[in-house]
Amino acid sequence: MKRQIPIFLVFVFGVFMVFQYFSPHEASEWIYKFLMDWIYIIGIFAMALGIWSLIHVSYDKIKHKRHDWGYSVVTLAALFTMMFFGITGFNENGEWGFYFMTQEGLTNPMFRNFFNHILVPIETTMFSLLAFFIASAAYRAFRARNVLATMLLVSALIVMLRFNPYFGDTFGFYMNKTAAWLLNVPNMAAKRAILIGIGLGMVGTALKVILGIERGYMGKG
Amino acid sequence: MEFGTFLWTTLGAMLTLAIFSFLYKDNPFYKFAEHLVVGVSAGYWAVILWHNGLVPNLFERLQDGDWYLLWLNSSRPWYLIPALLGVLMWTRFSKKYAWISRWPIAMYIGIATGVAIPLEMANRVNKQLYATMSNIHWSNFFGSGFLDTAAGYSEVIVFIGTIAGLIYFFFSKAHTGTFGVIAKVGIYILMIGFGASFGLTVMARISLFIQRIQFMHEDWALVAFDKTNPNYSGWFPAFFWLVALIVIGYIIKEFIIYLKNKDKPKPEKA
Amino acid sequence: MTNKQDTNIFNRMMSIDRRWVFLLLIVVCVTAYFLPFSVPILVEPEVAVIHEFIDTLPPGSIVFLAIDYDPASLAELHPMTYALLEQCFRRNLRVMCTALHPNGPSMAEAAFLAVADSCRLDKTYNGEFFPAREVVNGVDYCFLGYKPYPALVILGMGTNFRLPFPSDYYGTPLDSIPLMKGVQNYDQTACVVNISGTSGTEYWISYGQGRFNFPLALGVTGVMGAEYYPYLNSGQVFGYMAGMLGAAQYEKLADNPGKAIIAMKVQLYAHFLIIFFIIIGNIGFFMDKFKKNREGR
Amino acid sequence: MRYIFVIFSLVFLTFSAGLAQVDTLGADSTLLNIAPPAPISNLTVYDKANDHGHALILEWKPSPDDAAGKNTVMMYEIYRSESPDGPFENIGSVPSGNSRYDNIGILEKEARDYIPDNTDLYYRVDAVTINPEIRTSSEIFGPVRSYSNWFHRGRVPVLFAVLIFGGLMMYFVSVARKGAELYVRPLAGIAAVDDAIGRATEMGRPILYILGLGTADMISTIASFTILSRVAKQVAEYQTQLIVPCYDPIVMTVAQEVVKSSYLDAGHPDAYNDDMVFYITTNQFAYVAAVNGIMMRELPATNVYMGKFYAESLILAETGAVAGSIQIAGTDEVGQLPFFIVACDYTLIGEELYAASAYLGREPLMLGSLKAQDYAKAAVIILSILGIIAANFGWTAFTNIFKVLD
Repeated sequence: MKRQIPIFLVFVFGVFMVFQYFSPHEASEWIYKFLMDWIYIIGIFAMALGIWSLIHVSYDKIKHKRHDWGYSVVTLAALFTMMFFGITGFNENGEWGFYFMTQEGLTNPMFRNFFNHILVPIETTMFSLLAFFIASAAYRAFRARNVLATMLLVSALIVMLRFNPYFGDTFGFYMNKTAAWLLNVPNMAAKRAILIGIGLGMVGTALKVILGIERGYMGKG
Repeated sequence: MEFGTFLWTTLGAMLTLAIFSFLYKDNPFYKFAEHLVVGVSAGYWAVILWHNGLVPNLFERLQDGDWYLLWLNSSRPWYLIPALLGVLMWTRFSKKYAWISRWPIAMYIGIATGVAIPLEMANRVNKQLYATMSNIHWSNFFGSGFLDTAAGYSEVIVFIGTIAGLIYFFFSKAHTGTFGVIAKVGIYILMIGFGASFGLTVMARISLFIQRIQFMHEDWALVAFDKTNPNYSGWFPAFFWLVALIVIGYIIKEFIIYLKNKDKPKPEKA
Repeated sequence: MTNKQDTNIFNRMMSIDRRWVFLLLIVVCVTAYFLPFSVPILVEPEVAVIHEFIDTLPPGSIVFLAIDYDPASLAELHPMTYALLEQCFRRNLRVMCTALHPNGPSMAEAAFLAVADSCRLDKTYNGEFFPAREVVNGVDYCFLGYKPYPALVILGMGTNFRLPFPSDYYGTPLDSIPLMKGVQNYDQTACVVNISGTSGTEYWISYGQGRFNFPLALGVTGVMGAEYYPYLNSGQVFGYMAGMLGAAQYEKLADNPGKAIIAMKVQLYAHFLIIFFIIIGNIGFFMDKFKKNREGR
Repeated sequence: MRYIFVIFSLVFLTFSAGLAQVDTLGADSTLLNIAPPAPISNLTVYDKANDHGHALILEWKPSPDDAAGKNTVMMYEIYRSESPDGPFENIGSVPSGNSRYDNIGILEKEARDYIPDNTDLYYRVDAVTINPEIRTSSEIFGPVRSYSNWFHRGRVPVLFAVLIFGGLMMYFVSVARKGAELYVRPLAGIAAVDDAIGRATEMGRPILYILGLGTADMISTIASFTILSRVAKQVAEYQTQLIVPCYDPIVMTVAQEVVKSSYLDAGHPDAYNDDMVFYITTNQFAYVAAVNGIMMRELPATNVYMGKFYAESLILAETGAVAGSIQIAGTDEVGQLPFFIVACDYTLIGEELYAASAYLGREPLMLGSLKAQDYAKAAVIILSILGIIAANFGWTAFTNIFKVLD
């Protein structure tokens, strides 16, 4: 029972959605939108599980005084502070209070400050680490070990040199042209081949899931 | 700029430096920034999902109902179904009834896979297949100039490359003989394509770092010494130097540790 | 890593600690950002033609500037606007400007203020001396501001600027603005330059250039670069700048180095550094292999 | 692109019509004296095909004064009524130069743009000059009705593709079930997974499994669950430690379930606890910051990245390399493949990710589906060769069979 009902549900909903795609009728679209709302709402309810997991793991660390437990206090404090600011704020009359059903929390100045001066700088800086990692990855991996690695290396080098002004006009022009060609021709072919492959792989996997052949996601390997 | 805003910017600048310090090694500054951002972002996301997700998508749809009738008298009572399924997810908090949470998950996955089958087939297979059936510009076969993207031969190469790439992905046939040769061409094309897109991305990634330099320079360092600022006071540069001191102090500390350990044999990295 | 004490130079070249790569990259980027040296920039003809066109306009001609971007694409597009505006004012051209993107007006205003500031100084561009001058709103430029529904605004301006914009952004009626005297529609402007980070460019091409046949030049973001390039070949657009590269080229042509050239400087040397490391790694790899082969025999 | 833009402008013009007229063109227009333009001709209105109803399409021949003749037409205004005698309501406008208007209604009855289905409707198009008072109306077209369609004809090729592929799949699975030996060529990345788990055991270090940034409704994440179930089973058998930090709460819930039953199947249910699979945060770079920290502190022997990855792919893979882990990646995100290939030891490219679960399980049923995918690829290759020949000989009848309409 515990395993059959879920498999049956996957089958029923899956098959319905497959055929829904081919019917643009108003009724069919209404059901589609309604089911999409289900997914969305289930996802939001699951957020409670996520937050609980975060709290639980951090609390466990603090309770057992595991290595670096002090930082978990930072996480929990930041989490609760952010949630507190998110549901409190000032309404139009400047009155402070808890606002669950209206969006005063989102305009709470502290909520904005945490977002703009903690979340955004860290996010963008994490992102900018890529400048360094792309350099170290290139240094480490772009060795002409074999034909395949050489091709990867040469085509990356050509594209990286495409706007180099020291080559002079003539050579620079050819470099630029070659780079543009590499990006539009072999890159295009590679993408198309991978996309078709992925498409079939996806449909194959999805069909296996719906037909109950593939049950790994339910923990039945 | 007001002093309060400058303090917040200073915090942003410190956190920026803390993240960059990870490039050297894992350290207390990075750990602090990391744990802070995890908490802040999880809290932010929870709040956003509440205000922009649950309230408009569920509560407002049921709000004309009464709680003691379980909202059954609202104008759209069918929205109680997803709410019920969402609550079923919470059976995971109990060990005994955790298995019930498989039902909403099964529906979730059923809907998702069902939507994906025709959609992915259409977008990734049918449309790409139709795109390969294009007219080759025979009149412009040799193109104009050097490596012309619009020339006929480039289109032929795209076509052959696509076929060869697909052949590379065959699972049930060994890559031997003619088949192996074509598959080899396929993987070569893939690698050239990957190399090109790697090379292209470098510029965008360096730009991200330039933007961080700009932030530290224009939005923070320049502001700290901007005497034309009507709110300027000695505290502005003081906070700049405080951060600078922390950075220099950390560098000196690490350097001393480095000098101490220099002569000791390095521990073998496993 | 396999040999404990294998420390010949080639082996070292192959296994430089990545922290040296990081440190050098920081040093190179920060130095290139702050040091005032210049790098050559390859100028493409589609950018040069815009500069050439504006440079050869008789003084007093009107350049119509359409600013359709917001802070998100400011980094790439502001340098274009700045260089172009400065060139126009130094050449004593007049500028009309619209911002058909809701967040455009603040972008346009910032550009006018900054360039007017810069014009108060004596400067030499491309060896030509330009004395300081005061740029006056209403005489040297006219900022019409924002109106919704770009297609209709662009079409309306083809009949008369006064239809969609009875008054300018600051509320002055167009008829009392000196610049607008005798200016009816696109016929009195020399060209339109659309600097855009949105699909608003489509409107300028199909409703503007397509209907009223004025010379149109585009400045777009790097992401949009490939999308609008075909219009250059079809002749609908006479000049084209895309992304930071295009902006740097224009700054180079105008001899007015700004943020785009700084960014390109950083880009160029960062790329060189990465390529340098790749080459070092490969030299190490090949020499090491060569040496091992010899020893093996 | 152009069409998207045209449709876009049409849609927003629909909303704006009444307003735009007053807002943008109201100034001093009474001063303009223009001769009325010639009307449009050949107005036809028909139901939009393959749709949910509540939508009609208007087409007409532009006024002779549109960009030619007197060149006075600024725009066309569209009017609709439920009776030929009116009253006609202005429902939208398009700039001159257009000869088509898609009158797409809103599905809710209360909305202003609601168009009733199965009801007689009448349309009129006005050619309007710069002075909105000077205009010429066309003849009234009608009655016309809008319908909702039960079947989308433009999607027939997709239906066939799905049915044929599904059929192939069923066939090969049943062949496999009967016990036929199916050959699959070895994949380096797959073999590496087994070795990696052994290596982790020897070193006494954990295995880090990253499900990526996908949500549980993405097929790549579902494929990753299956791979996780195989990996977890082996990990449980070897009694190695497993760390699964998650980006999405539902992904976390499913992953917990997957790992738990894998431990059960391996006969070590007691070795499982819920904190092996935990949630971090649903924010790309905050998640990456935390995973980077885990990598540098726990020093996992092996990092497995399977699923959907975006810009963080290289940050994760490079940090993993610093930590000295063996790294195996697989994603269907084409843009990120180069970075995984460069920074990881083994990479499953695109479709190989979906094949991985079949490979790891080595169950005949799963291998059957690989065979079906191969046949489908062969069909795609043959059809595209036939198609390109047909296209170049102008046999559009053949290529049109494969065209999908939205």
